[in-house]
Amino acid sequence: MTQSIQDYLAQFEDIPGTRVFTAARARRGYWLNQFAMSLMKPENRERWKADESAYLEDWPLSPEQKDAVLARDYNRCLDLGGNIYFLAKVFSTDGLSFLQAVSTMTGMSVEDYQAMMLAGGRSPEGLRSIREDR
Amino acid sequence: MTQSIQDYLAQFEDIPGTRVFTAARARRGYWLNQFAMSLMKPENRERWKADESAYLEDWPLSPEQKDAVLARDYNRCLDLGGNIYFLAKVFSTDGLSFLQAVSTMTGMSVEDYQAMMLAGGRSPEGLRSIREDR
Amino acid sequence: MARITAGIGSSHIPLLGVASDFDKTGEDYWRDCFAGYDWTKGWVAQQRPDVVILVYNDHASAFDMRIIPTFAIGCGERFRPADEGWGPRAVPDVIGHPDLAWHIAQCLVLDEFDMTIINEMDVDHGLTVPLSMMFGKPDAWPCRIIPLAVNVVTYPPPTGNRCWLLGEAIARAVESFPEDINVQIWGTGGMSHQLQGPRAGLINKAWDNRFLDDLSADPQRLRRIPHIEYLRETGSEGIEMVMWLIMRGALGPDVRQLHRHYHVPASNTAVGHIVLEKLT
Amino acid sequence: MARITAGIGSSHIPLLGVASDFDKTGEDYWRDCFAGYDWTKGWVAQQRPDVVILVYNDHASAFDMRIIPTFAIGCGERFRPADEGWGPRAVPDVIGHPDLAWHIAQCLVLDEFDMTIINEMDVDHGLTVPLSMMFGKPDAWPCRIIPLAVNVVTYPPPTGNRCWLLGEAIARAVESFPEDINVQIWGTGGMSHQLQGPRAGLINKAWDNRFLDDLSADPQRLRRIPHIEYLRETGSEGIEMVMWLIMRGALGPDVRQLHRHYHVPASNTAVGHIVLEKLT
Ligand SMILES: [Fe+3]
Ligand SMILES: [Fe+3]
Repeated sequence: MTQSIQDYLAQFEDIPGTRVFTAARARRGYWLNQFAMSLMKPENRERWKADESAYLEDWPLSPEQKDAVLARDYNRCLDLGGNIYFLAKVFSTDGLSFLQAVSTMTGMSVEDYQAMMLAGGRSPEGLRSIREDR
Repeated sequence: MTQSIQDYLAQFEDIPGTRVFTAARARRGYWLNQFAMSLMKPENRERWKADESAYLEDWPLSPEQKDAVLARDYNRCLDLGGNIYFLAKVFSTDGLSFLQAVSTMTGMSVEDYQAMMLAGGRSPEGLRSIREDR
Repeated sequence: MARITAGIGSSHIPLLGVASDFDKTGEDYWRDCFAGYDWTKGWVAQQRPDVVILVYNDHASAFDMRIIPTFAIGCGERFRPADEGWGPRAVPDVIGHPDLAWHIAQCLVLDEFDMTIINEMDVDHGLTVPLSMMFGKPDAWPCRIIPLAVNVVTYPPPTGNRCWLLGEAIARAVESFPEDINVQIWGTGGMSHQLQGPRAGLINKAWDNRFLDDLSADPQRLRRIPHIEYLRETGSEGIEMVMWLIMRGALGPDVRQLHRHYHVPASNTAVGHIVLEKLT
Repeated sequence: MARITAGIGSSHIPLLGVASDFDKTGEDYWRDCFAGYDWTKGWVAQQRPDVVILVYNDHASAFDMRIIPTFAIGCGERFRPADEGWGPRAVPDVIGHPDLAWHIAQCLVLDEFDMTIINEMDVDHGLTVPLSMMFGKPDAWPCRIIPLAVNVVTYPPPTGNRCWLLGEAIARAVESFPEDINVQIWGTGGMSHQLQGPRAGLINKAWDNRFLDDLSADPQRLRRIPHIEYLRETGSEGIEMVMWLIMRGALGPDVRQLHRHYHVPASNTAVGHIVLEKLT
């Protein structure tokens, strides 16, 4: 191993607007992600749609995690250890596409976000490194 | 890889009285082993004890595999792809110890087998290689 | 003797599967994107591979947080499309090739790769979308498929170098399989995309195209790209491109690019694909 | 800085657990076998390791044929004793050390070991019997335990060399963990035994004792023992001894043997254990 794990992980905090799914996040979000995964089963999706709060009672999520899920605040979910591929089970159950759900994290309207993508997407310029401002 | 997988696997057939749990055996015995594994659950053990043949109907075992299990013919189970750690669920459910179950494969009475173990076990002399007779 | 004859790198964006399944590929949004695969569809149909080793990642479908294998090889007879939250895709089941898969798995462990062997799992869009892109909508997929699932979700994923070495080892394993069959290896995922946070929607055409260039021009450079570069330059989900290096490592030192296509966007993502012929 | 200070190699025979659980250790059959562990019990109690990395194999308990990981590291908070067909052992739950376990897991993947990360699993006699032998019957195990499960059931298991290299990588990972804790590593399984077929009951005292000798005298020889030699010389289940090489690899080039014990039989098996101090 040429690089220490500490150095390896520290780099990830230098990327603007990005939460890398590290062990620390995976541990924090364990039950948040496992809850989301449960929505892969049709019968669970029905129970979830019928009463979201009641459904969440079966899962040891923190109050902040529960609030973030109920509010569909995906940036907050990520901060609390959620991973987008797990959270996708929540927004898919809502009938949202990846594009629709992802746009909610950008502060842009879905139309503006869609237009940005059609125009070639978001440039990496200035979004590579916080420290180096590039 | 310094050795071909073919040479690696061929060696195993040269050991007297031994079935190495190779991929070929693992594939042949897949459902035999999965059936045995199901006996790790107490409720399944009860159903199995109540009617062994009925229990086996739920599992896609070959007729030979079913017969071998019902007869507790462990050598035959091994020939048909069983692995001893999976089959252990069967003999443990019967209340047999590893020593009791294993002795049934040797052609010795459990007393003679136990006595052999107390006397230091079976010597490897002559049991290392069929081809080299050593 | 089995031989790996060619490799494909391709995006595996879920919405491409939706467009295919619901016959939207003629719509304005999709026309260019799907047209770029026409050449490849024709080529694959003519090549008639017997087996495709399909390198992909599971997106929280077969594996949840309880178990995270770095490299998992599917040795089962059949794999069903996963229900990813909106019901399983209406595509054929994936028929495996247990003889070759177990052969490869055994060789890889002897070769000191710490494989996880999988006999039963469902396969998600990471695996089924490339099949749709290359084969269209047949009643059954025209060849056997060996799923090779790589963890690129929970950090760290395997290094690019490790992926490359795994590819080399897979090639050795295939070459030692006694049947005379034509094997392709596909690496999937990418290209640049980020599906999270304020930086979502990031696309880096220049970086992606240099990556496509160097699959034939300078593959040794690709092998040494650190994870942080994928993250900074191609978005948080661009890391999936490490899986292309398993494909590239399996093709040996020299390849010829037969076809290449790059299109932005599909959903949040840059679609890219490349067809590489192995030169002996 | 965390440090690995010592290693133990030990059999993990299920019947030893039964003898402990049902207080049979004073019976004639068991007296010498358990007495051999008395020194080690005292030594471990005085060493007070904070964490034990416990290398063992699952015997069709947590893993069935659906999924077979070569190297799986337990990163969870807690692991319960498995029901192996006669109810779970009445021993304490195993309390993990997720901070250190995840640290090691991350380091190992960066170091190009293809680990499977496990967050939830039950642990069988392979893990709980060594705890009983070293710690007796406390209300709670006196330290944290990181389970490291190795496939030695479905062939091929990892090579001895790969096990050794994993041990070396674990040592590097532990040394880079910032807390000042005392870590031991235990390798378990063996010694000679065969649990199947007409050759069942095979015991090879000479081979086992040479193996014990060479853990300090010539460990490089052990690293190169091929699987076929374990099978021919020590019975089909003697292959478990490859797991001792992970322990030995983690201790570095020089060790001092502090204690050693060998007894035949326990059930079908030769019981052996050894305590090795790491010399810097
Ligand atoms: Fe993907
Ligand atoms: Fe064991």
